[in-house]
Amino acid sequence: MSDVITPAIIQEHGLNEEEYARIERVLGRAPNLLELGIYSVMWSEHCSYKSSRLHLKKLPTKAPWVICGPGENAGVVDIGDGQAAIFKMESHNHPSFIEPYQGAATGVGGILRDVFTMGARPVANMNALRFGAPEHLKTRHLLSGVVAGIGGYGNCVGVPTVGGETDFHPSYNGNILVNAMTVGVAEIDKIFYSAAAGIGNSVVYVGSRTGRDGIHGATMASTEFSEDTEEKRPTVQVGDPFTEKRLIEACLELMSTDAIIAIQDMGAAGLTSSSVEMASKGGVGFALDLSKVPCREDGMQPYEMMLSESQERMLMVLKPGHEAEAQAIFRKWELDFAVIGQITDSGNLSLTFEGDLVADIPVPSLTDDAPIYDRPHVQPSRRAPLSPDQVARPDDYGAALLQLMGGPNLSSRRWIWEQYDHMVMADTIQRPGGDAAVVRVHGTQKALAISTDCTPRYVAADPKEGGKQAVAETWRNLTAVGATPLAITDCLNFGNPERPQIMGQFVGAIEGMAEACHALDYPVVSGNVSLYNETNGTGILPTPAIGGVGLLKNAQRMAGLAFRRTGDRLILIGETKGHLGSSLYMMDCLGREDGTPPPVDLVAERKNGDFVRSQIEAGLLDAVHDLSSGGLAASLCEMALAGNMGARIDLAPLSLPAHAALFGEDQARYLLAVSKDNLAEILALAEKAGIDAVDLGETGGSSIHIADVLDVPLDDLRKAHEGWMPQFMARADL
Amino acid sequence: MKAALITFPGSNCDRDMAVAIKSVTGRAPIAVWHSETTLGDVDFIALPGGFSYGDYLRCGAIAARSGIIPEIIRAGKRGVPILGICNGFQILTEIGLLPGALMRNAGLHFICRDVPLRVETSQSVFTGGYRTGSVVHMPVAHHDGNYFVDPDQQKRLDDEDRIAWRYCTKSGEVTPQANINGSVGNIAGVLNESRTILGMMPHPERMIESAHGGTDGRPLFESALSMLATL
Amino acid sequence: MKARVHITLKSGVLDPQGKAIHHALDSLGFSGVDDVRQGKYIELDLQETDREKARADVEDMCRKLLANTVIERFSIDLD
Amino acid sequence: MKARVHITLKSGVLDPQGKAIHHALDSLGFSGVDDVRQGKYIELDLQETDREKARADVEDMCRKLLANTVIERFSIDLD
Ligand SMILES: Nc1ncnc2c1ncn2[C@@H]1O[C@H](COP(=O)(O)OP(=O)(O)O)[C@@H](O)[C@H]1O
Ligand SMILES: [Mg+2]
Repeated sequence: MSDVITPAIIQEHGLNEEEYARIERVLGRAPNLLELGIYSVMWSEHCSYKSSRLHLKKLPTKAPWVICGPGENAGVVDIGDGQAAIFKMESHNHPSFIEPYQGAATGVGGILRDVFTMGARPVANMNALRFGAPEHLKTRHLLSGVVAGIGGYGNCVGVPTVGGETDFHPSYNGNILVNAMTVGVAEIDKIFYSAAAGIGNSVVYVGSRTGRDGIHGATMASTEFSEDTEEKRPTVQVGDPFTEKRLIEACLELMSTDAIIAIQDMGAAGLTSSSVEMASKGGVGFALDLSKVPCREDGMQPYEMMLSESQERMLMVLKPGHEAEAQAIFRKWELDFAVIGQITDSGNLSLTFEGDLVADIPVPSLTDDAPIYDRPHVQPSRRAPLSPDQVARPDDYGAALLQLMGGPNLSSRRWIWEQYDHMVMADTIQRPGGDAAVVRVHGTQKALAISTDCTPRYVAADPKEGGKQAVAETWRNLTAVGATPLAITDCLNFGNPERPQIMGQFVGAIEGMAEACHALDYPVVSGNVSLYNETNGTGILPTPAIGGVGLLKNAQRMAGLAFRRTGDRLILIGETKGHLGSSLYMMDCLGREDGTPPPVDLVAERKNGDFVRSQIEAGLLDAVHDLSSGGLAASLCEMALAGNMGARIDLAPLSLPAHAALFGEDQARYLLAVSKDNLAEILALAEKAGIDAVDLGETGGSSIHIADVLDVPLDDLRKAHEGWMPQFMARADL
Repeated sequence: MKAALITFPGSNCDRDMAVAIKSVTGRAPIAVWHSETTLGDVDFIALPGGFSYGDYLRCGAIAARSGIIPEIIRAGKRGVPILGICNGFQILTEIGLLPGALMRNAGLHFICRDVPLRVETSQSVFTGGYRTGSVVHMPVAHHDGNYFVDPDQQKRLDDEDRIAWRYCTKSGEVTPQANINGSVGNIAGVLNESRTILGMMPHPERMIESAHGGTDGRPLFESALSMLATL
Repeated sequence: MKARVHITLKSGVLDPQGKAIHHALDSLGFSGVDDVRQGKYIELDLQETDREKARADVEDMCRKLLANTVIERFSIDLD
Repeated sequence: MKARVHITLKSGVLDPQGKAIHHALDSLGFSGVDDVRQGKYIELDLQETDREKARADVEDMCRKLLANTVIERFSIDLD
């Protein structure tokens, strides 16, 4: 175990001097190269959350329906009848920038494993994507590759990809965001955790073989690996969805028996983080014989095996005597199966290779002793609020509407979601394009509603309000289909945390999220942090993507956004103040990104949402849509396009300049279509509940008609709305 | 009536198909694993959609060499009705029970959406519940649905009334614009000579209840299975 | 012994991938391309050392699995 | 002039297709196969008659479109 660890090698492992000194201290000696590699992985930002941990603690994680909050592979919430929804969101930003197809594909594979590891059958995938400016040279290529990769993987494993979001902004030119979310369903008495137990029990490796995939580049430059470079070069991870599909089926089949004590997928930092996490949670040691690890290539060394990020692999601890039973299942599914070690009472991760002890590390030193940083942070200076008369009106309202609805940020994403099989499993009852996707819980009356949301320009303008808004928007989207929001997962994408401004965005966003989660009874049950999304010193817009999950007890009571009946009245719920600061209208039509974002009144949010949900449950609404980017104008158009039916409204009751009334992005609002017969009743109920409700007009006709402001034929609107993305992508079809 | 549902590694519409069969007949099909070598006495065989063997090499190619295939060929020759949907259709062409081949979609993208189909013949166990010339809607979800047969074969299919469905416009015109994937003659599904084997790219099993957005897939199962129920 | 197998579409079979590549090359400004055809290339490492036998084996593999002779033809090169 | 392009995965990159084909050959009873790798084969008909220029063009096409050089390598043969 003698390797010379030079300062250069330490640096290549992403550790600073202080951190290296800390390793020597907790280990009581100098590490060898393999041990250094293991520390570097476990103490990386990705695994240790060293910059974020202090702040993540502020997020509420509990509610009576939460079965398992953050800390396991995914969050678990009770959905009644002995069933649980299990979900998580994760980033694969950097790999997707380097190789969009494989990066996105393996991102989907990874998040699926986090969910089925816990015993859930995955029932829905979502994806939250951010790309650079449309005119940026790489954008088409990246978008086309990412979408193909997500589809290529999800379609093949047979899990419907039911929704997501896609934004364009120049701040992502050099750092796209690819966040993938999976939701699964499990029986509550069949949930599996990762804490290893039982001294002497077998540690079992299943799935694909280990290759030299994704071993972090810098380390490969060290002398140890410089001979024979081409052969030993680390490589990009390639996804194998066919193997993943078999892995899902094999794991679920084994889980239906009584053989498993603990199970953990091998995600980032593969064998290292999975074995350390399992041992650490169980308070035990692991003795692994690396000679037994199934390898794809000849001559693989312990360092490579421990740091490889080969996909489609799992680690399990089996009950004594169940090895043969488990092996038979994995053989049936034609997957590798190998007993690679035992649980020990040493408390150490002890690795042998070809008979030699090659690493011996106290497990707690890898987890509990990892550094935690309270990095300096500053809040951005407060922006000045903008009144409507500080924001130019469009010369031509109709043209502005077409520009917004046919622009990069509001146009239809059909081009994307038609490349995803969003119907496999035959339980998708609200397809992409609505407020939230809805999938039935198979064989029951229930359904899960899922939505991912974030408005990065708000977070940039005011991290705390932006953090609040992201959470509130998912809550509103779930509510708009009639679901009761249960909990969220998150993917916190930010720039370099060593810059106090960026750290300030992070801290502010978390405070805002926490406030919203508290106020809405909507805890965080899982999540992921992705920092250092930055090129040449410019960071991305702060992007705390939120994935919300809600429950519809009776799937037949689901609401949709499409107009269904001519002559329905249109009611706007929530107060309209005409807030234009940081709006999409300003960004897309005026090229401005200033002003404060719309404030989020969480009390109004909850009150208005609960009211809308109760009306959906009572069966009083024909169509429902929440208001967000693009304001009233966007929601009205989307409802009309979905139902292929126009509308005539009058803005006079709002007593605001037309551009503020139409494009303002005040929060906590919904647009409802109700039959004439129910109008009076709903307005009365709203008044009684102290909720703003205004009758604006009615459905019908073949245009969007706004009295004295605009009249745009639905056909033109559809052409603009459906046309942008196919035209944009037409030249990137490969 | 006994239906068999064959599952290959990578099949992923097998459950959907089982649900459809059960919801129409009241009886679940028996599940048959690809490596089995006997089918027993069955009156109906379903090959589900999905990505058998990951669609690696060619869609359906590796599945077509499975242990159960000789049994399926024997049953097919005996006249046992066989329904292959999506990947099942690809497998049926690979084993030669149906003519032609399914290639990469002309637009190269995977396509998932509801499409209008014109019923070309009601003369089969599968299409007996539809009116020839009528337009129905079913979802497609495939990357390789571009049906190819050589011109002679195509003429034979036409002459023998063996084309089950064609991609069409909402009003039932068979036009190049309505041809979502480049298939020759807009063909979405074909029958074998004895009209007992149907391969089709669209997914009727995803259109059997109003929550799916329509029920146009139901008559296919109803007519096939009710005819069989009388057996 | 190494065997290299080329699997290409028979003439008369439309090649959507080749066509799409052709189109993409055009739009990238590569103008002097008359036709593009895409096929598969499979490398096999064989234990067999007898060339005749190896060729016969690989032909058999092509017929039984590697090529779909309804639409494809194959050619085999041995090292 | 005809150009033949072979695009193969770089060594060390996982080849799920090759793996599945290998497995299928095994189960069909072709036992003497040590390894299978799958790649792409593209034939281009070029108007260019100058070999040097043709090669340079095709190299450019490979870099810009035909090959994904993060995981693949290519080789070019000219008639
Ligand atoms: N932003 C966050 N909010 C809440 N929980 C988080 C967040 N980031 C990470 N976590 C939790 O920390 C744990 C470790 O996360 P991660 O390393 O991403 O998981 P994995 O090892 O499965 O990739 C998980 O339980 C995750 O849910
Ligand atoms: Mg995990």
